[in-house]
Amino acid sequence: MPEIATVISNRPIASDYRHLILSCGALAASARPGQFFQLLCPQPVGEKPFLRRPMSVYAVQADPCRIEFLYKVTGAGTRGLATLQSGDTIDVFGPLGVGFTLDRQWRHIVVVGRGAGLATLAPLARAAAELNIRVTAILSARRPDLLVSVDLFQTYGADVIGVTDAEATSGPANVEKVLRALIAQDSCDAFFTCGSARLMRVQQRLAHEFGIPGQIALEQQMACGIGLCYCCVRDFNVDGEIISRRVCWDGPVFDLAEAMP
Amino acid sequence: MPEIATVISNRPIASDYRHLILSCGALAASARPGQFFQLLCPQPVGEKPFLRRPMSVYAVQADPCRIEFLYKVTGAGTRGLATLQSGDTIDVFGPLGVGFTLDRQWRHIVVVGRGAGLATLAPLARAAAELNIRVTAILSARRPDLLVSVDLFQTYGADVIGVTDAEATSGPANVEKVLRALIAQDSCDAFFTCGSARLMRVQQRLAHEFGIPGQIALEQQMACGIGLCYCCVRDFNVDGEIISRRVCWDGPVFDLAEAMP
Amino acid sequence: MSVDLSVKVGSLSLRNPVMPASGTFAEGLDRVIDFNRLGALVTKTITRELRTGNPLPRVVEQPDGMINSIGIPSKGIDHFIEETLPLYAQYSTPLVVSISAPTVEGFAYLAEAVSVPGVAAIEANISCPNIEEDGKAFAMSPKSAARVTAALRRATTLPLWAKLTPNTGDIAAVARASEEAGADALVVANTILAMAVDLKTFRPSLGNIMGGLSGPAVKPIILRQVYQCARAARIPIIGCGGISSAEDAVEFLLAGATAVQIGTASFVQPDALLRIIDGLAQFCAHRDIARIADLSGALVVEESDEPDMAWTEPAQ
Amino acid sequence: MSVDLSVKVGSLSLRNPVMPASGTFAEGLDRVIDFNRLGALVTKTITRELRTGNPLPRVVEQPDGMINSIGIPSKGIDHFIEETLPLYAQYSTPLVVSISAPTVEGFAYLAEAVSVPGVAAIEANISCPNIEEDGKAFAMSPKSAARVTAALRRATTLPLWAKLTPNTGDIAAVARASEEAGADALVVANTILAMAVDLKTFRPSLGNIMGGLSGPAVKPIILRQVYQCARAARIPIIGCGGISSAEDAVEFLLAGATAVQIGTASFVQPDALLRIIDGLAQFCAHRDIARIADLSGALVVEESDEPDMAWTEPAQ
Ligand SMILES: Cc1cc2nc3c(=O)[nH]c(=O)nc-3n(C[C@H](O)[C@H](O)[C@H](O)COP(=O)(O)OP(=O)(O)OC[C@H]3O[C@@H](n4cnc5c(N)ncnc54)[C@H](O)[C@@H]3O)c2cc1C
Ligand SMILES: Cc1cc2nc3c(=O)[nH]c(=O)nc-3n(C[C@H](O)[C@H](O)[C@H](O)COP(=O)(O)OP(=O)(O)OC[C@H]3O[C@@H](n4cnc5c(N)ncnc54)[C@H](O)[C@@H]3O)c2cc1C
Ligand SMILES: Cc1cc2nc3c(=O)[nH]c(=O)nc-3n(C[C@H](O)[C@H](O)[C@H](O)COP(=O)(O)O)c2cc1C
Ligand SMILES: Cc1cc2nc3c(=O)[nH]c(=O)nc-3n(C[C@H](O)[C@H](O)[C@H](O)COP(=O)(O)O)c2cc1C
Ligand code: FES
Ligand code: FES
Repeated sequence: MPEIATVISNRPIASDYRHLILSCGALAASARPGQFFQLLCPQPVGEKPFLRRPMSVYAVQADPCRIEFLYKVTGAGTRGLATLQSGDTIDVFGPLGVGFTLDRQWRHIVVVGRGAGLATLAPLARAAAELNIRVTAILSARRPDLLVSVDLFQTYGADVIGVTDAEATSGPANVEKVLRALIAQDSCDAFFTCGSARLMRVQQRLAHEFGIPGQIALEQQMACGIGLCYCCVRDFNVDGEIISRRVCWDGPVFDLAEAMP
Repeated sequence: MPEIATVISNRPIASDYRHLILSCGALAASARPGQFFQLLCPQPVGEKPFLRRPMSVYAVQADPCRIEFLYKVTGAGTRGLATLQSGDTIDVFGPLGVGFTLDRQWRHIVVVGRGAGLATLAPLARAAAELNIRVTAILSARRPDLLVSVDLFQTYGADVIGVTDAEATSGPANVEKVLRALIAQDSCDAFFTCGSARLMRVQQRLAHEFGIPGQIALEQQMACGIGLCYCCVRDFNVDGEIISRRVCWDGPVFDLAEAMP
Repeated sequence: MSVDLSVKVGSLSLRNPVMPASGTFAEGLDRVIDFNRLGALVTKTITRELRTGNPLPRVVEQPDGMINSIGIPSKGIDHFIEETLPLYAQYSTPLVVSISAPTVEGFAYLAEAVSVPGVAAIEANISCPNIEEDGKAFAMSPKSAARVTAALRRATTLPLWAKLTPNTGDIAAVARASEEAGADALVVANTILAMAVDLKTFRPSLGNIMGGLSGPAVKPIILRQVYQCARAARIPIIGCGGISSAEDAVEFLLAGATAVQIGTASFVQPDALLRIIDGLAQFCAHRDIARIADLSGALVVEESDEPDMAWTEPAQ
Repeated sequence: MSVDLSVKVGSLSLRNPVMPASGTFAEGLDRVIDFNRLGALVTKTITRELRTGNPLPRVVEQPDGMINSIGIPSKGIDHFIEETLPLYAQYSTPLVVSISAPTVEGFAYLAEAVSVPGVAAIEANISCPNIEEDGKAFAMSPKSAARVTAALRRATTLPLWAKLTPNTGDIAAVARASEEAGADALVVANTILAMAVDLKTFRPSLGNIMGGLSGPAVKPIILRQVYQCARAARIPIIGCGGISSAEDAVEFLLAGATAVQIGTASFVQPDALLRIIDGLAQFCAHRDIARIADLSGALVVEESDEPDMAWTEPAQ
């Protein structure tokens, strides 16, 4: 059910990124990593974001209940979000969709994310820590200052490897080298990824080569967010057959092997 | 030309009435009594006043340039105006239309207004004072606390006679008695009126009976405010012929004798 | 004051006049609202065959609405009968099944196929292209609307609703033709054909170039069409287009609708249907209106209000 | 970078593609903007006879536009020729005169009457009721649009623009018919028939019950019609409907318009015409587009983007 949450803070953290913390009800605060909310964004001056905007949960907290988002200001909706001040209210609808799943058997997972995708992956670090699963996070961005969720990963004990365009370390070749090293030292029971089709392909190849399972959080424009409208479909390759699925309802987290760019 | 003015203050003054003071340019501050502005109202929550709203000038001041409005909160547009806080900006377009004219020969005029119409008539008191014309103002409202511009009339030396529904003094019969008394004592060289069709008819009758000139400020819904759209027309009786005129362009101030309810 | 919200759409009694619009409703909404509170349930349009729908992007936002070119992805009639229909058995609310086909024969086939227990009425989405008429939608002309409606009428004994397109030049004539051919009610209307251009790429914003506009932006246009249809036809009208509040719904009822469908509003506010039902009850209660059915067609129109045909009597 | 904003609408050269829409422009606007900066000036529609226009209220606001039922108050053709026309002699900007009549003969008479020095082009507002066709607007059908356009063509040698109605079911066919009958350009389009209800009184919000919707709400619909007409006809299209920014205007140009008209936006922002002209120059300058004429029809449409006619090849 949609609920009216109250803004605790909404601070800029890097370039166009902001960190929004809301006081909310128990249902919202029960969101699992990979799930998302549909946010009814305030209207920035002269613009009218009509539809809700999907945002992954970045962190949750119980008692008092809190839900956090980390977002990049890109268009009308996120510009509207950026106007929120503490004490303001916002209509949030969630948690929605199917999040990540962690297998208790795993000892070490590898998380590969880029851009705003880092926000989606961050809460995995905490969930993994709770199951005593070690996390290596390969975080990619244009510049080092855009590696936005490094802190949160580190808080939960993840090993963070930052790669950036500016340092010429973010290319698929280098990331593949890093991943192969992790696989070689038996530190990769599963892949988790979000935010880059190029990096997805690298992992799909390695996952296939080494028989490693994987999950990917996908983005797609949404209208309803709850499976009604079929505007958020993507194609998946299921054993050679192309199947269309709704990102909001069947995902946003999908089997890495079946994802298509 | 439209200009961006800055809010100095926007205080509630009585029940649904508010007094808005703006810092503006010299053109806006040159507005004459009876002229109006088209205000681009901010959007109150959940509503979108699309068209500008016409508002009479309530007072002006030069050096620093100020323009003032006195408005009643009735719908989306005025609810939007009510959200303005000092320091905010608002897009104002004016002065527009034909205002009141004062004849230097007159020694004593009578002003009869009701409701928000009082705001329209108030600046006449100052203009009359500058020409040494005495003013008797018969101000009508539902309740005494809604007699909103009494102060401004009195500041400029007008004799104010308040009549209200609550006191059962505002009926046409009583107002006619008061007017006849003023005419009898030769204190009515011209009528000025705004805001009540019933009171208009009383004055039209007396104006005709005693050959007294008169002017009336009329309201009509507007879109453009500058004579383009013909949505603000009203009928006028010009020597027995019914003529349609644009309130924004040919008025809003018209010859009392020709006005029709 | 307790308000009687029930209405009758032909022979079908609804507990209130509020239902979802086809294509904006699915089983998953039951996580948000109680289906047993709705006037009716309306399925996404189903087709005989499997269909994948249109290329992406399928939606572009507008300041007061959205344009969609979802198309009609469908798992086909068999999947519907076997998998989807049983899911609705648990609700007491009448289920309306929306169907569509590119030929008269295809429509009739589907109508017969969905005339099974558990289906309370058929909504024929005749706003889709008719391949026998050069791809023009059936509801674009009175003639083809009548032809398909008559075939549907023969194919089923269930209440038959015809969903009209707002893109025709004479919706009143289409309404009349559908009534005469046997429709029990009219849904007025579907989305309005529209377009947007992406100024970053100089391409159409939708993969399909054009799509259907819905949401508040279309309300004044569809309201006019409801008024025209209600005057042209005697069968009940179900208003659909841009309704997002109880007040909007009342405008439609006054203009002549018996019930309303809510589409895009549910995307913005997932519990919009319930808010509108509650709002209607309040609206009536505040005004001492005992039965919501009394609002239908209660618009006060005076002689002098009749549309100006001054052209026919030019002034001298 | 200096951008060449000039465009040609048939034989008529305009200094830029931006002009007012008929009925939203009059002499008084010269207090706000310099008429010599505009692409063209377009008068309110004039008629042969004196007309008073429609009953009040004539306007009702919508969240993203307005509905008007002004009608066509007119002081008649003689007043126009004697009083209004001379006022425009002082401007270097081409004057387009909008005319309307309820009969083919009446249209032809007016076209001849306004074919005088000082008039650069005639805009025939054929969106008005045709009394010879049961009150349906001429531009509702290709046939009557062609008939009146042909008569107009015979009556004048001035450039002839036909202003179409968006309320027809097949605007592309009407565009083609008008072109074949001799129109030099098409104005796409007039207002969309709409309605609103006043919930305080349960009456229609307009004295005339129905009126024409304009403003941002209609933009996606009219943009689609501009695209359809530009593909159907070879003569220039002048886009008109809901444009309130330079970006909106660019969408229309890309979709195939050669020029644009601005109506309702001038009510909200009286200097909208100038803001849009300046905005267009900036838009082009930022993207190194040397001539605005190059934007016309420059929409990138790939094969796979063609409207889906999947219905014609049903999946198995
Ligand atoms: C499941 C999911 C989770 C997401 N989580 C995050 C997150 O945690 N942090 C973050 O910064 N961003 C996230 N995004 C992307 C975010 O939804 C978009 O950045 C946002 O919708 C842009 O809206 P806008 O109005 O600012 O931009 P505009 O470009 O003006 O948006 C126009 C339309 O496109 C849609 N849109 C634009 N970009 C995207 C996108 N990348 N994905 C989906 N729809 C888009 C908008 O929702 C809107 O409908 C997520 C997207 C999805 C689908
Ligand atoms: C020349 C002129 C001067 C005015 N001066 C004043 C003034 O000094 N103080 C004041 O309180 N009011 C004044 N008014 C009335 C004021 O314009 C309306 O109260 C205001 O437009 C209401 O807008 P809304 O959105 O709050 O109400 P809504 O009822 O929501 O407005 C809906 C539409 O109706 C129009 N409308 C509603 N009431 C009126 C009205 N009385 N006159 C004209 N249009 C109306 C609105 O402009 C809008 O287009 C004046 C009107 C005119 C024509
Ligand atoms: C995403 C989407 C999908 C739709 N799919 C269908 C459909 O399958 N069949 C149909 O008859 N109408 C369909 N419609 C049209 C709606 O049922 C409705 O007629 C239209 O959206 C107008 O109502 P609204 O403004 O309340 O949304 C769809 C509309 C939307 C927005
Ligand atoms: C108040 C008003 C009066 C109009 N009068 C006329 C008219 O006399 N003749 C005409 O052809 N169109 C008339 N129109 C239609 C406009 O010219 C234009 O086609 C329409 O408003 C759409 O453009 P917009 O959205 O930019 O306003 C009028 C529109 C408005 C709003
Ligand atoms: S956003 Fe509507 S189905 Fe996914
Ligand atoms: S408001 Fe447009 S003519 Fe007066």
